[in-house]
Amino acid sequence: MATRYIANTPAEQKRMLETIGAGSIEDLLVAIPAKARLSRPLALPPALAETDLIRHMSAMAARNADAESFACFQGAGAYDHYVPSPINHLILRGEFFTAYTPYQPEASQGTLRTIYEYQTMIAELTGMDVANASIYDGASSLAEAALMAHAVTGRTEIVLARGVNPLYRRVVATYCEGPGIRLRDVPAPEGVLDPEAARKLVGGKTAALVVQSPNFYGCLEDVAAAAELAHAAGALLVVVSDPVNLGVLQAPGRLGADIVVGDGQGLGVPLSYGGPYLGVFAAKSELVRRMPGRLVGATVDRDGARGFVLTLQTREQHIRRAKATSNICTNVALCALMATIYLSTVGREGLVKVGELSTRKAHYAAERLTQVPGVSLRFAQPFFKEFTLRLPKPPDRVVARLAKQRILPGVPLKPFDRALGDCLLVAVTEKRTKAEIDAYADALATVLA
Amino acid sequence: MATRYIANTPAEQKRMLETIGAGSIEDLLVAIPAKARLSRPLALPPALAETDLIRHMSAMAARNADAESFACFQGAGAYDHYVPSPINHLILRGEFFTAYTPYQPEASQGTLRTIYEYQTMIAELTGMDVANASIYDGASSLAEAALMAHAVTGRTEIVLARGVNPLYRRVVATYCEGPGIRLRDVPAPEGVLDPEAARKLVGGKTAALVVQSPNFYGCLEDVAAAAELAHAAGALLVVVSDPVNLGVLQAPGRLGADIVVGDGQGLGVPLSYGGPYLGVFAAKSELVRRMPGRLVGATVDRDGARGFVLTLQTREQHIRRAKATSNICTNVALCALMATIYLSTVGREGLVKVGELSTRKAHYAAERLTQVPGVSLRFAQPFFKEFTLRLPKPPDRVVARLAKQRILPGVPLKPFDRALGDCLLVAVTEKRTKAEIDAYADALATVLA
Amino acid sequence: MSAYDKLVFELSSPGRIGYSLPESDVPGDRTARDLVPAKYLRAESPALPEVSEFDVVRHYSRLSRLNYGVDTHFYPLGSCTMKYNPKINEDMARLAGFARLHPLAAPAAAQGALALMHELAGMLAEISGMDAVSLQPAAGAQGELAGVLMIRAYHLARGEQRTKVLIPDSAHGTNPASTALAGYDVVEVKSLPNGEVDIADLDKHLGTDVAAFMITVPNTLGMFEPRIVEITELCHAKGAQVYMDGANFNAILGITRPGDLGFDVCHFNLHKTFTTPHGGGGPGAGPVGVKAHLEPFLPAPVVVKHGEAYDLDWKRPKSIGKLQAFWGNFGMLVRAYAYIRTMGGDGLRSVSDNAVLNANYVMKRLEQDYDVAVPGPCMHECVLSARRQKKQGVTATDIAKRLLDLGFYAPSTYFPLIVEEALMIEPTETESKDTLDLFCDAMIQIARESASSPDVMHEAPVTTPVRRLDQTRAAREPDLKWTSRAPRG
Amino acid sequence: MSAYDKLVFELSSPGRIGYSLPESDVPGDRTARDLVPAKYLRAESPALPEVSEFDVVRHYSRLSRLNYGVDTHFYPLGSCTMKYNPKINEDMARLAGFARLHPLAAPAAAQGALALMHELAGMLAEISGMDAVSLQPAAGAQGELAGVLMIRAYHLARGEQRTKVLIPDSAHGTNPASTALAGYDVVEVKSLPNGEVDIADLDKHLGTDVAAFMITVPNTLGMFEPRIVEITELCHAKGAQVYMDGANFNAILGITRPGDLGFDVCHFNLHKTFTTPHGGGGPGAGPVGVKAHLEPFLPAPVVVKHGEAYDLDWKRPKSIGKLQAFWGNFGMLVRAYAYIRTMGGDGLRSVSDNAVLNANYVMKRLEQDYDVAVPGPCMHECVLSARRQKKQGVTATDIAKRLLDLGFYAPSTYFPLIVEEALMIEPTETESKDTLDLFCDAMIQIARESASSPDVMHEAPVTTPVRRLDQTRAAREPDLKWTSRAPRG
Ligand SMILES: Cc1ncc(COP(=O)(O)O)c(C=O)c1O
Ligand SMILES: Cc1ncc(COP(=O)(O)O)c(C=O)c1O
Repeated sequence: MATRYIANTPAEQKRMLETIGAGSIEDLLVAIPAKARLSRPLALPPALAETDLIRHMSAMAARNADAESFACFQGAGAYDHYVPSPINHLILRGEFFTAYTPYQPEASQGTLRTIYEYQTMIAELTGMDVANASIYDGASSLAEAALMAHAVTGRTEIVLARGVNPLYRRVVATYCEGPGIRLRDVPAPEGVLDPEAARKLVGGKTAALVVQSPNFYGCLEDVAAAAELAHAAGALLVVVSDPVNLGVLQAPGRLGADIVVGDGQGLGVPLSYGGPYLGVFAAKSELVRRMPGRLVGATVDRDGARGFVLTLQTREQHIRRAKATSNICTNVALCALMATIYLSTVGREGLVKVGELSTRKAHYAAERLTQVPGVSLRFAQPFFKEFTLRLPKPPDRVVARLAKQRILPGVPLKPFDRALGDCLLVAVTEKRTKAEIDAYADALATVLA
Repeated sequence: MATRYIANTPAEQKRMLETIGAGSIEDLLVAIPAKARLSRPLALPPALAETDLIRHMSAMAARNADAESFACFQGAGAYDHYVPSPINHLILRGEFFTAYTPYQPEASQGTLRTIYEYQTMIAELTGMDVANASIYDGASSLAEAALMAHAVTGRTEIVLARGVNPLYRRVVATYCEGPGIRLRDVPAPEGVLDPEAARKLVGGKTAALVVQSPNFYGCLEDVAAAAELAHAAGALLVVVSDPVNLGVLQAPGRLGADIVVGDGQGLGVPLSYGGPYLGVFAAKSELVRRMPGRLVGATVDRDGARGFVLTLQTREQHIRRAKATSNICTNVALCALMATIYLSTVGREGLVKVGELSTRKAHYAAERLTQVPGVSLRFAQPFFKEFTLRLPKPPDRVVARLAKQRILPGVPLKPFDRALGDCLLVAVTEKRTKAEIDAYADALATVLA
Repeated sequence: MSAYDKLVFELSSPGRIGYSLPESDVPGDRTARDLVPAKYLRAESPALPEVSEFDVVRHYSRLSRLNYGVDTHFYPLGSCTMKYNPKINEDMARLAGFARLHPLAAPAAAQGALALMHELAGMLAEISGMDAVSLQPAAGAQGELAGVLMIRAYHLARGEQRTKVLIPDSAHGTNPASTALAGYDVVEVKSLPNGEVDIADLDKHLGTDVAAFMITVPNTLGMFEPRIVEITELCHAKGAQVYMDGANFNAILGITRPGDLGFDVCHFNLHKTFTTPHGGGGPGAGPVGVKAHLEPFLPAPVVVKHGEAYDLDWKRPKSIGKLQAFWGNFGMLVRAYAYIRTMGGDGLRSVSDNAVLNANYVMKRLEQDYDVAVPGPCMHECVLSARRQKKQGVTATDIAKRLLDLGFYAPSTYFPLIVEEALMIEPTETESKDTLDLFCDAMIQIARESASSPDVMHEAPVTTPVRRLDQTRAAREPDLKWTSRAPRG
Repeated sequence: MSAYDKLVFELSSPGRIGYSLPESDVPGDRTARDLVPAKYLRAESPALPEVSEFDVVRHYSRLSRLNYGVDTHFYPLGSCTMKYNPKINEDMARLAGFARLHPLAAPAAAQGALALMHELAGMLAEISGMDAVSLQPAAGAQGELAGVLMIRAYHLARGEQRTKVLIPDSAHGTNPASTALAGYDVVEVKSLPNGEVDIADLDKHLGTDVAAFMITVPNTLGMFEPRIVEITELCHAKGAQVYMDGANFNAILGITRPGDLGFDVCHFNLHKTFTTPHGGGGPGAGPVGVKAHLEPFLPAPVVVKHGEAYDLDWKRPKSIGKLQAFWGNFGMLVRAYAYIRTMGGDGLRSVSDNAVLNANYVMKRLEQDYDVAVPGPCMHECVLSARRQKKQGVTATDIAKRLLDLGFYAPSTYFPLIVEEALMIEPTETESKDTLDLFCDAMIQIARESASSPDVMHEAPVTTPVRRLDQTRAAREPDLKWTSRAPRG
């Protein structure tokens, strides 16, 4: 069975077996009990040659309504932001792409340096002291934050604002199952945290209060007020934040956050039907020894030259095992590299511009769309690049209709909250053009007419 | 004017000007007479941001009927062969992609080694002693061969078989204008060189006889007979050959060729609307000091280690100037790299398979298509992967009609030879599937019905 | 020439730009200050680097050159299956229909993506002999968490309050970590000197409070547990579930299947067995397969097929919930799908045959010069012990560093913990005999040097961009981000 | 670790495969032996390497690491404009509508490609002040050939039999080579000590037998000819055409235009000025622009626009003919188009401003330690002479080699021929002041070392994969291909 991915030829196999002193490869498999052996070939589709594979997979890909062929107004935690062209070229360099966790730092300075840069940039954006090398995605980052708050405070409840992405909340629930942490939800009748309700729920058992801003509905939350509330109860404040917005929006660290998490997908990571994304995790320095995930630190080599290593590893599973701060091992280093290259490329000025363009276009879109008869903003709150519309017809039907005009108008909220069954969540990034927004508004008007 | 491709900031410009002792950049341009200065900005379309550029150029690209979206049976010197996936990834490595001619060999061993490999592979395929590092394309390679034959023999006529690609012939004519070399054409009434006519034209003035096999019409030429004929007259035999066929077809060197040229586009180089392609040039070793283009040779370094350099450079324009064997400087090294990676990847067995599949599918296609009423093979000659059909309706109209079914049925021959106004040249590579061939035959039957 | 030693911040020049963004094309000239109340806004722009696009390209190209990767170096990191990552997989993952598809696309607008997931899950089920597979876990460790939570939910659903999970002392660190995270007490089971599970010790611990036994097959010594079927039967007899850590799946493709061995749950590491790239530490993908009795507990949603249409099924009342916001590391799934479709069943079998052959060849060639942790034949990797070299003053770390100088990445060291001075070598099937011979020659040279000139080992590495690094200083005075005031070195 | 030293042939193992091809899906099992008479067939398969796909990837990845490229190293190779090659251009060139379009697609099926060519030709005409541009030439040298052939055709059409072309002694080698190829006698015109054309000498040669004067602007000493307008007028007065070698166009974008200076023909090097990659030696693209009186002679076919439709016009009876089989190096045209559309007119002007600034900065910083060929200000590049160092026993070559050790590629050396021990430095606008400073520091260090320890120069390079190579041996015993019998070294 010759395939281009296997090196040994029959002749080489023979020579190797001779060296080993075995008659056949079968002889090497003697430890596997006969009754446990698979007695037939695997029933898989036949092998495809490269050209056939391309044809087959291109046909599959063509059955998806992607953001290249469609004008994408979908958000809810994943956004069609601009991806500068160098990113893909640079991450594909084999020395980055095909290396693993930098266990041998002397032969991994490329990876280690990019992670150190990444940690620096994330700390700067979030306004926190330290950031780790990444968690899987925003949701699992939030789950890790909940576990960490539990570990740090010894308390057993996590209070979540209703504005936290409900998909994230589900992941938190999964992770909190084992430790028996209880989740409590603060309603958001006006689209933002209800402070009265929050005050009732946050108390001596509260390990952390979690808010997201802009929240799932697009509304900006009063993070400083939430911080005060949490801290008054001796709880930590965990803020979920989309780092791509932080060129313009205030750093959560400046507003009192103890832990900031979020998804860095907007920082140059492709939409890719939901993953891999980039779990951002940053905290105050006093919490560093309870942080999950890898950390890279600067040090010096034997000759005094600057060098970088994985550090504070005694937090991690490969050393602390059952007592580790987290079970994470493989993370999303390559996505962190994308974000690092992204942030280097857009730079100080570019990230501000991304935010400025997004918010300006989002406000224009909100105005245009709410001019369509029957369409209104669901919440009277300030927003940034995303907002919730109330529609006079079922949103999922609107979505299906607009798809025919190559418009992906947003995310219907019904699956997330029955009370918002008539709502559509609309995201507008800097990539959307006036022409696309106008076409959307016109198409919506037609569909609703 | 800040752009992402220019490094200097205004502050840096200022500091640099201070060092230089100039007040402004204008001060550095004093040598340019005022009356020669452009007194207005260049009238070019406004600068486009990256996302706008992508949108604009994608729209342009979408207006072309490419071999990804269409079943491509076009040939006539450019073919839709399989391009193994590693090629594009490897050529994009910056160390290859952004280097230039390896003038400093110690810092260019990557390029030099790949060229040495390339020369070896081309020599092996063509059956010649030496191959150069590349000429622009097949046509200009042939033109260089004509010049070289002229220089070697001191004779002033080049005799070309009619089966030589007429586009190549035109390029030869352009290059022969200056030296005043006369071109003489041997007819091919039966699709191949007419030996009688050839004998009359090849004589004491003949620098070289040029044949192509398979020729422009797809027919296989008797190269050995042509060699005998040329050599009997003291002329060189130049053979135009498509190297991707040479896994299966006989090496021209074995048939008596003195110079072999051709286009290596089939060896992993994209169709790209006609270029850049890969001018292959190989010759007998006694001719090496008259060869055009760069040559890489093996040698040793100061410590005795193997190393590679540009060699026999006294042939070249930067040394010999007006007396150089050719004016070529920049060549198509990257396309030669593609071919080298291609030939390494398909390897000994794969190149045979490419040829076997192509010829088998071509013969199947010829059978299927000639079953369509009114359609016949124009020439009763053996062919390999390409053949000439005679159609009962104007071929250009057939092409237009089949395009609607996403079939590119071939190249109408009328523009090349009025006598073949009813002919369509059809190429079938290993990439074409039975389904595509059948669909083509069915569509053709419908159009011609 | 000394190695490149810049951080991107050190290239920054105020006002230099690397981005390209259009001017606003919507009416008006309102800025964020006009649209958003000030209290939500940042006062100053963040201190990100200010560099040109070319600065970015050259900087990261240069940084990459400080790394060893599989594409450039033999990378025998045991337990990690550092095999070749096919380039065609990258091309497929970048098709716009996959790479630019939003996760909340209506299922009708994502039929291709859902079909791919459904088919991949089916193929993994066939490969593992499991009844159902969830593609959601982001990596092996998350697969473990999902698996153990399903076991927990299963017991709870049956009204059983089991509190312990048994794990061999040879296990990877994520096994106890994930298990603890799932709320279990972890109990270590001893291994026999030959690395096999001490069945007597296992039996001793197997009480009615034991929810599961979790074991890696082949184990972390590269050996197939010969009594594995006995073990799974024993566990089942005590009402415990059995979990297989599938990190070492590269050894057994088409040869044996966890489902047939009696396992209830197993996870895959697509970034190991199924060629998705390691990316300098991730992302990976850690699908988890289960037997039918655990199927109701799978993470939600589940990709389902109704007639010809694919959908996401959210109505999973017994589900353990979600692990990621969306459906899994889809980009990695595309690559793994491309790989399995390229290999077919015979091809995958051949993968394991050759992975095993290569590991045994290395083991054989090195058995004179190093102590072998367990006598062979091994499976896809072999574990050596440098205990002999240790007596000469040369540790596994020293050997690893010297290998770097000789042009190879290092094996995994000090894992598994039960082997003294462990060197865990996994060559994979994609490496050629020539490469293995060069590596073995280097290892033999090192063994000789350890005897004759141990100082060479202690000095190593000398050819890398930096020499041995001060780990203690890094941990004592953590310097985890760059500041303009205090550049190091 | 010593540098990688394999050729792909040396990795070969009989029977190993790297390709992936489907089995035949057409009926029958006939092979070439059945379909094609034996005399046309090869008896034995060619001796190509037999390696796996991974062998290929690792081998060429490793080989690439033996190179310096612009992406990794400062590459101040004068006259070559080694600027940053934007990555977006690569993405655009790979759009299937461009990369997979057959050249003989009916014009109706290639409107996008033809539109791109038409617009690019128009933009180049505007940039150069020419009336028409052909995109067909494959590189600068072919542009020269085309240009001179058009001049020839022009004279012939007017019934004039001119036989000479005048070229300054400072010209690039392709200028005389292309001119000779076009059938002209080349006559060298002297340069003044300051590198300018000796107008008296020019005038002396300018007889009625002179077809053209060909000159590089700015010249190969990096200087703008201050009397260029006078020169073109003088030539025209004598009935000669004037050709501008546009290799140095990076100096004058938006500042001045050959058309306005009086030139009749000029070529562009898209791989220099317009950021198409150099690819280790090519491909490039060498469009040629002409004034209206030469337009009938342009290479055929010409891209034309009728209403909204684009077409290839083949009816060009006076055309000099074709230069390539098809329409030009289209892939390069796509990249150049993307670049010009990205920059716009202001952007291009800024390119030249900064290219000139950078060159002058380098010249200034080095003028103490090296002799400057001509006093400044220079344009986009500066030429130094190592004649001072030569007296210390250090040549331009030695300096170049030492630069390699210090982490820089070398300037062009020994060009132009009229400068003793020439070092031609072209920094380009894409390099930052920081990089220029590092380079200048290195050059100054070298100047000092030349005085204090010339042996360091003679030994250099010592950090490269190989040391200085034996050129004489290479030329005396040409070894131009690998043979299994006699591997070298
Ligand atoms: C045996 C074993 N189990 C589990 C894991 C954890 O997998 P992941 O890193 O994908 O989370 C690893 C990874 O190295 C492993 O080797
Ligand atoms: C001044 C000058 N003229 C002409 C050329 C020839 O151009 P090309 O290499 O594109 O053929 C060069 C190339 O280096 C050059 O520098």
